[in-house]
Amino acid sequence: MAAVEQPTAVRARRIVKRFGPTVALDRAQLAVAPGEAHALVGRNGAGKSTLVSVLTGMARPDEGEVTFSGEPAPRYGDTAAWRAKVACVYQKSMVVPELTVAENLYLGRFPGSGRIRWPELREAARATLAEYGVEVDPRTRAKDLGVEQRQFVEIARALSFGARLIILDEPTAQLDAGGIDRLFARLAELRAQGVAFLFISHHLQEVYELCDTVTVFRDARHVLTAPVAELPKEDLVAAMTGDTAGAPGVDSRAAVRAPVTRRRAEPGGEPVLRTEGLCAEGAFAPLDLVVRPGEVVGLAGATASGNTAVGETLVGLRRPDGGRLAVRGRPVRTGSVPHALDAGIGYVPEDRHRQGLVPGRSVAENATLTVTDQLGPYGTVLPSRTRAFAQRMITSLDIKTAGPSQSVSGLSGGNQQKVVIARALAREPSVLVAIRPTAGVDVKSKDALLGVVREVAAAGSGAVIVSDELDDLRVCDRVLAFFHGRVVAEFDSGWTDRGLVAAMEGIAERDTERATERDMAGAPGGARDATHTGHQGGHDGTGGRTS
Amino acid sequence: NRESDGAGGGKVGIDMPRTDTDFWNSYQQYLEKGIDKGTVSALPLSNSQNDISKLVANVQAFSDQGAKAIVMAPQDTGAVSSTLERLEEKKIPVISVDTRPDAGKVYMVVRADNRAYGTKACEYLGKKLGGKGRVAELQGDLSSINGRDRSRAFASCMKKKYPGITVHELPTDWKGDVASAKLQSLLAQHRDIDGIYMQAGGAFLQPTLALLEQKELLKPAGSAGHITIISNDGIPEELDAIRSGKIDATLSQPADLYATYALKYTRAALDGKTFKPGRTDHGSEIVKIENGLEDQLPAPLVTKENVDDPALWANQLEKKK
Amino acid sequence: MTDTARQRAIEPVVEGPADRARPRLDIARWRDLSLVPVIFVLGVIGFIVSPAFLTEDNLIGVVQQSTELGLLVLGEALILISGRMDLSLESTIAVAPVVALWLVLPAHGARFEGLGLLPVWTAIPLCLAVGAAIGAANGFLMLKLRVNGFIATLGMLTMLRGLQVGISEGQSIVNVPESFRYLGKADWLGAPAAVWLCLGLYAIGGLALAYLRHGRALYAIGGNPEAARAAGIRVDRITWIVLSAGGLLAAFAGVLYTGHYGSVAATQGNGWIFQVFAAAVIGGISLKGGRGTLFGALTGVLTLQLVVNVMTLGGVPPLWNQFINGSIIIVALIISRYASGEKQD
Amino acid sequence: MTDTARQRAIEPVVEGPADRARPRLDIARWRDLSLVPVIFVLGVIGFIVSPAFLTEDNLIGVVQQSTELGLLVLGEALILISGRMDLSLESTIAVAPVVALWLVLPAHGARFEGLGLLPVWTAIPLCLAVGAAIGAANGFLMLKLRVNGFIATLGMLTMLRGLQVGISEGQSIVNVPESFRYLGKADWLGAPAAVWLCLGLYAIGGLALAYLRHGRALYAIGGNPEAARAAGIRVDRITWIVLSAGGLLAAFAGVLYTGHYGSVAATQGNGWIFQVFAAAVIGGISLKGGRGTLFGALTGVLTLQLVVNVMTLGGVPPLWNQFINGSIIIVALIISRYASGEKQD
Ligand SMILES: Nc1ncnc2c1ncn2[C@@H]1O[C@H](COP(=O)(O)OP(=O)(O)OP(=O)(O)O)[C@@H](O)[C@H]1O
Ligand SMILES: Nc1ncnc2c1ncn2[C@@H]1O[C@H](COP(=O)(O)OP(=O)(O)OP(=O)(O)O)[C@@H](O)[C@H]1O
Ligand SMILES: [Mg+2]
Ligand SMILES: [Mg+2]
Repeated sequence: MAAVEQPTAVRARRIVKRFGPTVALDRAQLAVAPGEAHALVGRNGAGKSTLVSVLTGMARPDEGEVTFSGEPAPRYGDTAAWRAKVACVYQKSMVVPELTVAENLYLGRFPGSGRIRWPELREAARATLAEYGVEVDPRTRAKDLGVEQRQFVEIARALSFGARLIILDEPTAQLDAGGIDRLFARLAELRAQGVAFLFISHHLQEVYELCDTVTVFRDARHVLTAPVAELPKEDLVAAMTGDTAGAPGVDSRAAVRAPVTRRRAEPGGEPVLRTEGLCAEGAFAPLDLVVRPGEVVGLAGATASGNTAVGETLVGLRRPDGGRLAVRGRPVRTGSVPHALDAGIGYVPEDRHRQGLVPGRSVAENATLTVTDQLGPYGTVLPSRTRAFAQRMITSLDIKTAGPSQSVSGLSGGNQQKVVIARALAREPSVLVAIRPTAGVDVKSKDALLGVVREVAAAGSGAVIVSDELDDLRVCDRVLAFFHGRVVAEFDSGWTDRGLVAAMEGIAERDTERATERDMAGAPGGARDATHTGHQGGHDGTGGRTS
Repeated sequence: NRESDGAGGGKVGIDMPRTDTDFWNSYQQYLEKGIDKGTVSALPLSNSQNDISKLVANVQAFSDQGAKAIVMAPQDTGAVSSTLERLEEKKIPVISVDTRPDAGKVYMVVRADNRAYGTKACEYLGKKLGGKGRVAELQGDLSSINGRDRSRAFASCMKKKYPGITVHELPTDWKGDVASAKLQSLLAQHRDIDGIYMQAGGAFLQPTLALLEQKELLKPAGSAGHITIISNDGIPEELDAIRSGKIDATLSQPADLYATYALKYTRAALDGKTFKPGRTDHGSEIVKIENGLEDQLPAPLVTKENVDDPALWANQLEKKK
Repeated sequence: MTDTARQRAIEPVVEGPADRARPRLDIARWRDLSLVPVIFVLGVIGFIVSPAFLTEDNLIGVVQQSTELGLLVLGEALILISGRMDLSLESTIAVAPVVALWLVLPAHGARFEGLGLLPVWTAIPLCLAVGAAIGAANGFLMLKLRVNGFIATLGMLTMLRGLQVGISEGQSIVNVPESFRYLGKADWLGAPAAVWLCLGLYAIGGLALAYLRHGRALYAIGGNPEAARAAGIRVDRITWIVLSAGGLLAAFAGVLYTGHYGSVAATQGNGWIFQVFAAAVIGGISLKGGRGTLFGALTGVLTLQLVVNVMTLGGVPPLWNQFINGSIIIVALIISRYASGEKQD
Repeated sequence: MTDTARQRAIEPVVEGPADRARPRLDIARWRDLSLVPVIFVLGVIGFIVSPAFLTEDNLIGVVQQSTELGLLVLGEALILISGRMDLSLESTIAVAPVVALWLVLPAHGARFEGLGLLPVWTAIPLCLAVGAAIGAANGFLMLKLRVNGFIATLGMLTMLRGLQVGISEGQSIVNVPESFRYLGKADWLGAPAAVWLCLGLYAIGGLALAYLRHGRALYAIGGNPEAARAAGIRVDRITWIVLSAGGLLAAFAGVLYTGHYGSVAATQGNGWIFQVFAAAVIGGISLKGGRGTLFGALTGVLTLQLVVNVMTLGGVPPLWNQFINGSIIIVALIISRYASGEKQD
C-alpha cells in the first residue's frame, strides 16, 4: 500500500467476509478517489456485491475497515448514517413492491420535516423520473412496473440525493440500449459535478466507456487496479479469469462465434417450432414464426415491444388470444406450461427471482425442477441421481457453488442465472426459449452460456432468444426485431448493430422501411412473409441488412 | 408439598377441570383444605384446562404414578368413557365431580343437578313475573353438558308452565363480553325486558350489571321497572348483588360440598365401602344411574331472605379471608 | 463483445406506452373500501329483520362493543403492517390491568388483595406501562434473540394468561377503583367516551401512517425489510416501537374493557386473537406485511360486530348460530373480494 | 500481457485460495434436529421429577396422546410447506365423524339419532370422504374464488363447528359403532394401533416429500409458486390435492380420537389449531411456505406433549400451570434456535 495516502472518497482495507464456509472476501481492498469513476469487475461470485454490502453498511465485515474521506465509517446498523456517505443501486431489487413509485423514490428520506406533502412529492417524483425517460404515474405501485422501470426507480433514487459517492452494482443488466444511454448521460452530468462512482458491470465495454480506473477481483481477492486507458481488454479479461495470455477465454469466444459465421439453418428440415397467427391482445400482433432444427432465432425488442410477451406465450405462461403453436409438427396446447414442457419447450425466464428460483432450496433441486420425472422410477426422485445430474450441470455450466446441496440463495447473481439456465436445459428441449439469458453473467460465462445455446441448436433442436442485448442476438442465425408488438424487420446473421438497434427503436431505416410499412398495414401475412423469406437467407431484401 | 400421609390406602389423583373461574378456584381451596386435614393423601393436583385430551393425559399420568383412586370433573361427558373403561380394568375407582359421564363405570358422581338449576330458575322467574313478560336467557356454551342441561330444563319448564313468557335465548360461549353485546342488541330491540336468567354468574354478572347501569335499567328490587334477575353459581359477588338489590336470586352451586364429598367418597372407595341409593345424612339423595351412583347435592336457591346464611359456601369463603 | 453502447443507442428512445400502469391508480383506495358493500348489505339485512336495527341506541351499542376489539385490532394492524405478528395481545388486555391493580389495590379488606405499593391514581399509567413492557419483551424475543415471532408470542400468550390466573387466582377482580373504570363507562357528548377515544386513536394512527415519515416507514419495513434497511430506515428500532405500541394499545383496551364490563374478568380477551386477525385481514391488512390501512381494519371490526348484532336481532336459533356466523363471514369475504376486484392470497 | 497486469496490481496475491467452499451440506438437516436437545432436556427433567417418567406405560401414553394432534400437524405441515394454511382442520376433526355417524346411525333408539341412510361399515370411508371434501371446499375458496386463505378457513372453522353443534345438538355422540372405534383403541404388537398408524403416515409423508416428484413439488410451490409454475408444475392442482389430503388426515385423526376417547366429543379439537401451528412451527416448518420437514414437525408434537406430561408428573400447582407451560415453550424455542444456529423470522 502506498505510504502517502491520497484522499479517497472511500477506502476499504483488508476486508474479510465469510458466509459459513464460503469466503466471499479475502482481505479485499479498494480505494475510490474523489470524483473518480471506478470500475469493479470480476467473474460471477468474485465477491463484488459482497464488497458493495460492506461499503454501504448492509453487511458487517468479519475483518477489515472502511473509511470515507479518511474518517472511519459509521457504526454498523446505523444505515441512516451510511446513507449520508454513500448511495447505492444494489444488484438485488431494493424496491418495496407495495408502495408507490413516488414513495419508493423518497424511501427513508422524505424531504422536509413534519407531515409528508404528497402532491408535491409526486410532482417531484414525476420530474425526476422524466429525466430518465421513465413516464409512469408516480402513484403506480412499484410491483406493477416493468423490470426496467423498476430499475430506473432505483437508479433515480440513488442518483438524486446529492451523495458524493454512488455505487452502482450492475445497473445496466436490466436496461435496454436506450435506457443505458440515458443512464450514462446522467452519470456524465454527475461526474462533471465531481461525484465519485463505483461501477460494477459485466459489459466491459461500458467500463471502458465510463470509467477512469478499474479494479479486478478474482476468487474473493483483489487482483489488480489500473487506469482503464492502460489496460487492453484482453488483459482485463485475463485478469478476471486468471488465464494466462487470455487463451481459453478467447478460445471459447471463438467457439461461440464460429458457428455464427459458419452455421446455416438447413432449409427444408421439419420445423421444430411453428406458430400460426399467434397473438395476444395489447401485447403483440398475429405472429407466424418458424424455427428450424439447428437454428437460433432472436426476438429483438426494447422494453414493452412485445418480444417478452411472445416468449412467455410460447412457453405457456401467457394464454394467447388466438393462433396455434406446434413443436416438431405436433400441436401444443397453448397457455399451459406443463404441455409446453412436455412438448419440448424449455424456458429461461426474464426475472430469475420471480420465476426462476425457489429460494432456500438447494442448487440441485432448483436445477432439476423440470426433470423430476426422469430422476427415478415410478414418480420417485432419487437423491443420488439428482445430485449426479446437478453435478453435471454445475460442471458443464461452470456454476460456482459449494456443491449441489448449497442453497441457491447463497449464490452470486450470475451463478443463480446459470442455475436457471441449467433448469431449462435439463429436459433437453426441442426448443429453448430464453429471455435475456445472460443478464448479469460474466464475460466468460456469457460466452459459455451462449455456446451452450448454440450446442443445443447444433444437436438438432431450435432456440429462441428474446433479448435486446446485441451480444445475445449475435449468436442468432436470424433476428426478428419487434416494435409495438409487431415484427418490423428481419435480419440475417450479417446484421450490423446500427441497423438492428434502429429497427428495435422503431426508427425505420431505408432498408427496413418496407417491411415496417407492410406490417403496420395489418396484412396478416406480413410477418409470415418476413419469416419465410428471412430464413432463406434474406436475399429478397426484406431482411433489414444494411450495407 | 401438599401430600400428607395421615391416612393410609395409597395416593389419590385429583384433576382440576380449570382454574380460571371463581367457582373452580373455590373448589380447589376446599379440596386443599380437605387434603390438609388428612381425609386422603393426594398426588399433586393437575389441571386439564378444560380440554378433555389433557384430562386423559393427566389421568394416565396419575395411574402411571400409582394412584389408587381418581377424582375428576370431565367437562366433556362423552369423551371420558374409554378412560373410565381403562381405569375400571385397572380397578381404580373414579369419583366424578360436577358432571355425569355418559358411559363408563364411576364409583360416585358428586354433583348438583343442572336440570334442577334450569327448572328452579324458570319457576322463580315465572312466579315473579306472574307468568307473562319477556325474559332474556344468557346461555353458556351449547357444547358443554352443564350449559345444555340448564338451557333445556329452562326451556321445557317455560314452555310447559309459563307459555305466556317470551324467552330470548342468547348463546354466549360463557363469555361476558358476548353476553353483554347480545343483551345490548336485544335491549335495543325490546326495551321492555322483564327478567334475565344468567346461566353463570361468574361470567355474566358484572358485564350485565354494567350494561344495565349504563342503560339506566338497573333499578333496585321492588321499585318500578326493576328487571328480575336470577343468576347461577352462588359466587360472593352474586350474594353482594342480592344484598344490594341489584339482582334477585341465585342458585348456589355448592363448591364446598363438591370438594368435601368428593374427598369423602374417595376415602370410602379406598376403604372399600359401598353405597346404596337413598337419602343421605347431608340432605341429599343418592340415585342409581346406568354406570354407577350419583349423589345429588342440594343447590339452594339464594334470595334476599337467606343470603346471609353462613352455610352458603360463598359466605364461608369470605370468613376465611 | 465488439459493439459499443453508443452504437446501440442511436437516438433517444420514443418511450413506449406511458399508460403502462395508469389505469389502476386508485386500486389501493378501492381495496380499503371493499368492505363497505358488505357493511351496506348487513345494514339492509339488519333493517329487514328488525326495525330496532337502525335506532341510535343499537348502532351506538354496536360501535361501543367494537371499541375494545377495535383497539386490539389497531395495535395488531400496526404490527402486521410492519411485517410482524403478535398473538399475545389477547392476554395483554387482561394481564396489564391485573398487574396494575395488583400493585395499587390495598393488601387487606377486599376479596382481591393487592400489594398496595403505589397510589391508586397510578393504576392507568401502570397498566399502560405494563402493556408497553410486554410489547417490548416480545420485541426482545423477536429482534434480539431472533426467534420465530409466531411461537414466541404464542408462548407469551400462554404465559401471560397463566400469570394473570396466578396473580388473580382465577377470580374476576371486582373492586376496581373508580378512576380506572371511568373511561370505559363514561359518556361524552351523548356517546360513550370509549367510542370517541377509539375513533380518535384510529384517526391519529391513520394520519400517522399516511403523512408521517415514521408511519410510512412501517409499510417499507413490512413490504421489504432489506430495502427499508438499505434506505436508512432504522428497521429494528421502529419495529420495537411498534410492538410496544401494540402492547400499550392492548393495555388501554384492557382499561376500557374493565370499565365497560365492570370488572377485570378472569377470561377477559380469551380467544379474541382470532377475531383480531379476522378483523384485520378481512379489512385488507396483509398477513405478509406492508399492506393495508387502518380504515380498512376499522371496517373489518365493524363488520364482525354487525354480523353478531344482526344475528341477535334476527333471533337466529342458538343451535345454528355459529354455523350461520361462519357462513356469513365467508360470504362477506367473497363479496369484498369481488368488490375490490383483486385476487387475495 | 498478464505480466504487465500483475505489475500494476497494488498488492500481489499471496496465498492460494483458502478453504473457500467446503461444503456445508447439512445445515438443513441440522435445522430439523434442533428440537432434539429440547426433547433431551425435557427427558432429563422428567426423569428427575418422577421415576414414573421413564416407564414404558408413560412414554407410550405420551406418544398415544400425540397421535391425533400429530395427524393434524401432519396435514397442516403439508399445507404450510406448500405455502397455504388451513385453520379449519380443528373443526374437521370433529365434524367429519359427526356427519359420518349422522348418516349411518339408526334414526331411532339412541340418544343421538342419525339418518340411518347407509350401512354402518361405511362410517370410516364416509368420514374420510367428508374430510377430503372439506379440504376441497377450502381449495375452491382459495384457488378458484381467490379469497384470502386465512379468513376463508377461519370462516370454515366457525361454520363447521356450528354445523357439528347443529347436527349433534351440542352433545357428545356416545353410541359410536364398534368398527369406528376399533382403530383408536386397539393395540397392535404391544402398542396402540394409533401409534403405528400415525408413525406410518408420517413415514409415508416424509418419504413422499423427500423422494417423490409430487412431494418435492410442494417445496417449490411453497417456496416460489411462480417459479414452480414456470417449471411446469401444476401448482393449483397440487395445492388442491394437498388441501384435500389435509382434510382427510384431519378426518382420520377424528376417527382415532373417537376411538381413543370413546365418543365424538362435543368439543373435539376445540382450540387445537394453535397447538397445531405451534407444533409445526417449533418443529421448523415455515409459515411462509417452502421450508421444513415432517420429522421436524413430529418432534414439535412430541415436545409439546412432553411438556404437558412432565408438568403433570412434576406436580406443578394448577394455578401456575399455564404460566409455566408458556415459559417452557419460550425457553424451548430459544434452545432450538441456538441449537440450529439459525436466525428465525
Ligand atoms: N448470503 C449469502 N450466503 C452464503 N453465501 C453467499 C451469500 N452471499 C454471497 N455468497 C457467496 O459469496 C460469494 C461472492 O458473492 P457475490 O454476490 O459478492 O459475487 P459477485 O461478484 O457479486 O457475483 P455476480 O457477478 O454474479 O453478481 C459467492 O461465492 C456467493 O456464493
Ligand atoms: N398483464 C398485462 N396486462 C395488460 N397489459 C399488459 C400485461 N402485460 C403486458 N402488457 C402490455 O403488453 C405490452 C408488451 O408487454 P411485454 O411484457 O411483452 O413487454 P416487454 O418487451 O417484455 O417489456 P419489459 O422489457 O419491460 O418486460 C406492453 O405494452 C404492456 O403494457
Ligand atoms: Mg453481484
Ligand atoms: Mg423486453
